[in-house]
Amino acid sequence: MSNPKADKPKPKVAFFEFTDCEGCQLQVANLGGQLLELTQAVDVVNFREIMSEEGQEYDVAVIEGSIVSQRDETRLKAIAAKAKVIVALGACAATGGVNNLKNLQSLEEQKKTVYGLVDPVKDAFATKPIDAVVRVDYYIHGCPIYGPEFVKVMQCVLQGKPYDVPKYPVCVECKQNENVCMYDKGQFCLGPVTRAGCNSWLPNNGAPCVGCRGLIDNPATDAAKDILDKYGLTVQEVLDKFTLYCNTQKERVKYEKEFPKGR
Amino acid sequence: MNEQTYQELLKTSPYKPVRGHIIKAQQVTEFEKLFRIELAGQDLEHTPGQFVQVSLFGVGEAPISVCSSPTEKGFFELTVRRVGTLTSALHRLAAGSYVGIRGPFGHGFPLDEMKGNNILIVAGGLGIVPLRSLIHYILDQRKDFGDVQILLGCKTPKDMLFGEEIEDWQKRTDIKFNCTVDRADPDWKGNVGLITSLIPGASIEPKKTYAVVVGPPIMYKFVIVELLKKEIPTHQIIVSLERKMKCGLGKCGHCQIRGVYVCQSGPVFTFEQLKAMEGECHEGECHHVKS
Amino acid sequence: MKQAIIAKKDMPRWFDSLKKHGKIFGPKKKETQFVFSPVEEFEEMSLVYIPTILPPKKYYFPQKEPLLKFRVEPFGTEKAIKEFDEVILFAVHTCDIAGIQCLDAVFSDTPADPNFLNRKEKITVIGFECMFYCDKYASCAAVGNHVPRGGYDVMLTDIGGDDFAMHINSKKGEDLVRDKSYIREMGEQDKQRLKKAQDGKLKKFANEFKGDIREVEEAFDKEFFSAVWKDVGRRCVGCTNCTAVCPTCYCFDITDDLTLNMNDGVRSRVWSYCQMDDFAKVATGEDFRPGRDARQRHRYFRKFRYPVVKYNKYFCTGCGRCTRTCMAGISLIETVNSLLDERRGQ
Amino acid sequence: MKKSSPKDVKINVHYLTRVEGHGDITVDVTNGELKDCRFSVIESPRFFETMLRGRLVYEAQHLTSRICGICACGHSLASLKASEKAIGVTPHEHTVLLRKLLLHTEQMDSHLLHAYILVAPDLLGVKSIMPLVKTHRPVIDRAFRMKKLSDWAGDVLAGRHTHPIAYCIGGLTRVPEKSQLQKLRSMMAEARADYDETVALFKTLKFPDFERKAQYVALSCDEEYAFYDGQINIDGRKMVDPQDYLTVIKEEVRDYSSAKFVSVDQAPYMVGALARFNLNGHQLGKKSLQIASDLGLKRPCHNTFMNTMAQIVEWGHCLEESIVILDRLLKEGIDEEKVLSTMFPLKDQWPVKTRAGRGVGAVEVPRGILFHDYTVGKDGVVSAANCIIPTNQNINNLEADMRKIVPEIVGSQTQEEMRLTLEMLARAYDPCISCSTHLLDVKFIA
Ligand SMILES: Cc1cc2nc3c(=O)[nH]c(=O)nc-3n(C[C@H](O)[C@H](O)[C@H](O)COP(=O)(O)OP(=O)(O)OC[C@H]3O[C@@H](n4cnc5c(N)ncnc54)[C@H](O)[C@@H]3O)c2cc1C
Ligand code: SF4
Ligand code: SF4
Ligand code: SF4
Repeated sequence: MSNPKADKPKPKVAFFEFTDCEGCQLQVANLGGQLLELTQAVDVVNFREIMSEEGQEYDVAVIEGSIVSQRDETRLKAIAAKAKVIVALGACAATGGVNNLKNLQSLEEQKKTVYGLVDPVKDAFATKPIDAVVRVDYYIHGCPIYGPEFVKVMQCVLQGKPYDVPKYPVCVECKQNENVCMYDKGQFCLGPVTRAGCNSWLPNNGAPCVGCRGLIDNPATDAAKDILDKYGLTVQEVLDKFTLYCNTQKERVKYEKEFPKGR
Repeated sequence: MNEQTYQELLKTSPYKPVRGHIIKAQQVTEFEKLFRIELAGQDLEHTPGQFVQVSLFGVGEAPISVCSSPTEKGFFELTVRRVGTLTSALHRLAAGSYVGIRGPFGHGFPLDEMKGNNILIVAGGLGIVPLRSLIHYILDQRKDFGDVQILLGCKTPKDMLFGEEIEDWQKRTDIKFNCTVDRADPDWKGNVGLITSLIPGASIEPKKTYAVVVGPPIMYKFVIVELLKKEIPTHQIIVSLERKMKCGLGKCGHCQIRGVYVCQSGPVFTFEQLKAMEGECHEGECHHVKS
Repeated sequence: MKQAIIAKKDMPRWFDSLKKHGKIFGPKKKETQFVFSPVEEFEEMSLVYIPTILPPKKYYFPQKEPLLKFRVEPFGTEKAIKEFDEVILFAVHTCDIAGIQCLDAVFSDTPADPNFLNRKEKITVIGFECMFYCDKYASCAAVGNHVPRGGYDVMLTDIGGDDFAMHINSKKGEDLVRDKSYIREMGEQDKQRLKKAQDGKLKKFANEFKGDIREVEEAFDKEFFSAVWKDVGRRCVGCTNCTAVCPTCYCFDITDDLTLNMNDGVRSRVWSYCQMDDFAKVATGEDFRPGRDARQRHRYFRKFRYPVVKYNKYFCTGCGRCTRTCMAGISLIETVNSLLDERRGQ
Repeated sequence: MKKSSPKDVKINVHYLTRVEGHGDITVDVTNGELKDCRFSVIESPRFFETMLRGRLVYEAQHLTSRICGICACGHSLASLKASEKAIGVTPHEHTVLLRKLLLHTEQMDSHLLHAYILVAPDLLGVKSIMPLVKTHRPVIDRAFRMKKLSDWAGDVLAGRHTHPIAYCIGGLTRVPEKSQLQKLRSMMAEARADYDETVALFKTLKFPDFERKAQYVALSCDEEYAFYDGQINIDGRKMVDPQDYLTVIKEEVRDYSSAKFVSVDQAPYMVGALARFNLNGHQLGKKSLQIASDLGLKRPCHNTFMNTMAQIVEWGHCLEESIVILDRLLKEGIDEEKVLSTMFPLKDQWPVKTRAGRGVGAVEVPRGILFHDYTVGKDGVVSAANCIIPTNQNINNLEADMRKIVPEIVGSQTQEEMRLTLEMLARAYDPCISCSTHLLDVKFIA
């Protein structure tokens, strides 16, 4: 197929990872042929998981992982200073992801239980999503990210247009996929309050949504309570699931409004 | 529908835009850009008040009012305010580029009824855009209409669109023109204040006057009160509404107000029609005060 | 042949003979529920089923339908679908057939929608009459959709014993039964059996609402500002499921997908629902239908009021899906009844 | 190029590339004497084990698969085994087969990534696969094709390979469709051709000569070449029940690295494909044994670089084993009733009266033996957790290898060549550093 844009200068894309499992980058590497096609339009100058070349110049920085130490923070700021566009790749970068769970406990105590008297991680601090440190232009939510969404976002980056993270809940995709609702199976699912975009990955596979993409902007306040009653659930049970992912300060405020403790 | 036209219909697509060639692109304010567009060898044949769906492939589509008059042949014009994805992408285009055009859609201003009557035009902010089409039309067919008054309001003098044309209108003797800004700057010599303040002073023959009001939702509430005070009949007060739109074909549902699809039945409505939409109008467009 | 008889044991045989007319889709069990899916063997289907998760609407108006192929540079467009597939829908309930008729009214209305019409041209509907209520959520009798009222090519009715009655309602339907030795014209005795079966069925069905449909219609006309909507809105979580599963919801959004060469792409329409948070929100941030109460009211009015004025049709088919799917337990029958209560209380 | 002085060598590799995670190599040779030689993990810790404390055991699998995106399935399975052992759940044999199948496909996925995308560029003298796209397109296409197979297998079996969805305590949340399994079966059969080509390619590649006898540790069992189940085989010397792993495996913290250093009998040891091959190689099929010898791999092999070759042998073995399992599942038909289970059951849906207990799950993941160790209370809440990750177990051995190889190459290689050799050595272990920082031993004070 002819591509009249082939001769335009290609934007340089660099991947960087902080504290995470690198599963999101693997999702990118797994795009395989699609990734190769994408490299017709962009130059990947830094992707440490699969290449040794290190480009010093880049336009787009794709950042994976949470910020958990001074060292991370300094490095991220340096990266951001060079990049024109910053993409948060995956839950760890976008919201803090499961790394937030550690914020529920005292860091000092955790270090002590883990390393004893030796402290090889002196500059560690509470988990932060990257937008607590630098500006973010594009968010790719999910733990892990959904490959097709990555492609879409990269296309938006190339077009210079914003990417609209779906504002509707996972149920929308779930119903379009004709899944039997988890609630019909007597299970509790966070689909109704979680932002869509993953093609209802978990319910498609028989597991309830755990909210890895974060809460929708405007979750219903009173209604949720009715539902809890209907399924005989306690607020604590719901909170437990929320805290798997929705735990950055930002998200926390939202859900504490929803489910104030001790109600 | 007979069988033959039905078979033809099956082969068409109302979603297929035609190619529009931008022959002029002019930044008119910081946020607004004017485009003059040519369709290959044909006129748009719209009524003032109608809109087109402008699309850029790979970006999307948005409804934009035509701001030139059908009396101007060979091209039509759009004024686009940069607010989101598509409008920003449009702003990056220069003369020579192509856009997709569908339409015109909707009902425009009821020109036939308006002819022979006095016209009061009240424009707030971006509302001047669809009204410019009407104004051009009236000026081109001046003898078909009675007295014509134009009241224009905007936030600051910098936001004023079509400055040169406005100077023209001010100079003309066959129309009355008056404008006001919410906040003046040092060079401003005209009125300062809300547009509603211009209405009480206007001389209006209610039974013979069609008032055409276009502006942000909140403006309707106050302007219409003033017009009602002047005893203009509700079916002679005309407004144009903004709603989210996707298809322009009365199907996609986004623009619906109660049972009415704005893209098909509107965007131009009389205040009388508006009142029937009570409860789903916005910010008192229809004057319903929520009980 | 207008009315015919086929023995139940011959159904698989007939089913196999249909394969040459198109791809067959029918109700199949999925965990605790049912979905319309491709069927290879007659036995895969569950003929007696409660309404499927999504209605057969998805074959007329798919979740994501390509409308247009485009090329950015040089500017170019092309129809996205050149040839639509022949499809046979097997065992469609009368309520869902009514749903298809509602969509037909909308998409045939000027400006007509060629995508819908093209699909309709290629779809053959074999209906299946319910002889008893699916469950307590159905309200088909209130709107008269518990009995066949057209819109199908063939209708199957279980007349007891070993036979199904067939009502052949179109040329397409005739093609399906022509020259089948095992399908015979209905005799007098068979007609008696059919009547008996249908009479027996009618005893089981009754208006599910507190008042008749005219009263419901009037309640909707008058009760736009009713407190019922506040209550429904308070309970709704905004999951959108009620609109997602409804056979007569047809709102959509339009999106562009580019291929990776960033130059070619497809413009498609995707389902969109009035219960979504940004459904009526515009670029400047203005939301023209904020509040779950207004959104729920809008949903109900699009079933019981607006289309009645416009198309003279109820757009609630009584299938009960919205109630079945609502995790907040919002029931259509209860909502309509509360509205009637309000009306009567005045 | 100027040869490096044999007297002074300083190598500092920050952010070792083409490994998953961050590791630094430091070598200091002053006056011909090896002063310092270390491999430090500089990735910030994630404290997974402390995160687990206080959570329901049903969430453990979901959380711990997030330790590592590359061997997420392995973490899931180790976690499930530990959880089930702790609360007393025995999965149905079809569940076990499906788990083995998933584990096999993960070995394939990870080994392939390592061999083709991470190691092959070294051997072909380029920095990454990107240049190979132009020069060796068929190789790259084949790699992607084979990668896609294991990837897709993950989709079919678990919904996805990174952070698998469908595997939970007691079974699966949904059973893979028969037609999908059939398709997988035929794709696997077709993949044999690609595998043969792969073997042919790697046969031509030359690995550095190096010899150091290490202690090898892997799971072993009588029935098969162990991945999912077995006893801990300590270098052929003794067998230890995984539940008692702490009696043989010791951890230590060093202040330059956020990963702990692990030893057996006060000495470093190696885990992973080469260790498995050395200890269990006799249980490989005939074909795999033939391939091993074609690749120049003879038991016991003491050349760490050959780990990649062992991975290639295992790829073929896993492929064949997967086909066997698929055939069985297709023949018997998965017993849905026995296999289906719930991911996050509400309290009244818990499968058995959850008992309190401690369970250790040991699984062979691509990089070696992985331990998850949970203590669960009667309320189903995890009160203590420990995970030992293969890379951690290998770091000690890697340092030992470096101490041996540096003096051997100091005279003959330039500093740049030495740097590359050391990087290659580190990469031979296929180190997964993002995991290794999650190795934490937690004793909770109640
Ligand atoms: C009848 C009518 C006439 C209009 N005339 C003009 C005009 O002459 N000049 C002008 O600048 N603007 C006009 N608008 C507003 C213009 O349509 C929106 O500003 C535009 O759609 C924003 O699109 P976007 O992609 O930049 O924003 P985004 O926020 O990215 O919007 C995404 C999509 O949502 C829909 N949408 C968002 N906002 C609106 C909206 N206000 N109205 C309708 N659809 C919306 C569109 O389909 C749009 O493509 C008119 C709107 C209507 C309804
Ligand atoms: S399973 Fe979850 S995501 Fe799907 S419809 Fe039910 S609540 Fe929504
Ligand atoms: S299904 Fe129920 S909760 Fe969901 S949007 Fe509809 S009414 Fe609201
Ligand atoms: S409103 Fe509910 S009962 Fe009526 S047709 Fe729609 S889904 Fe069925």
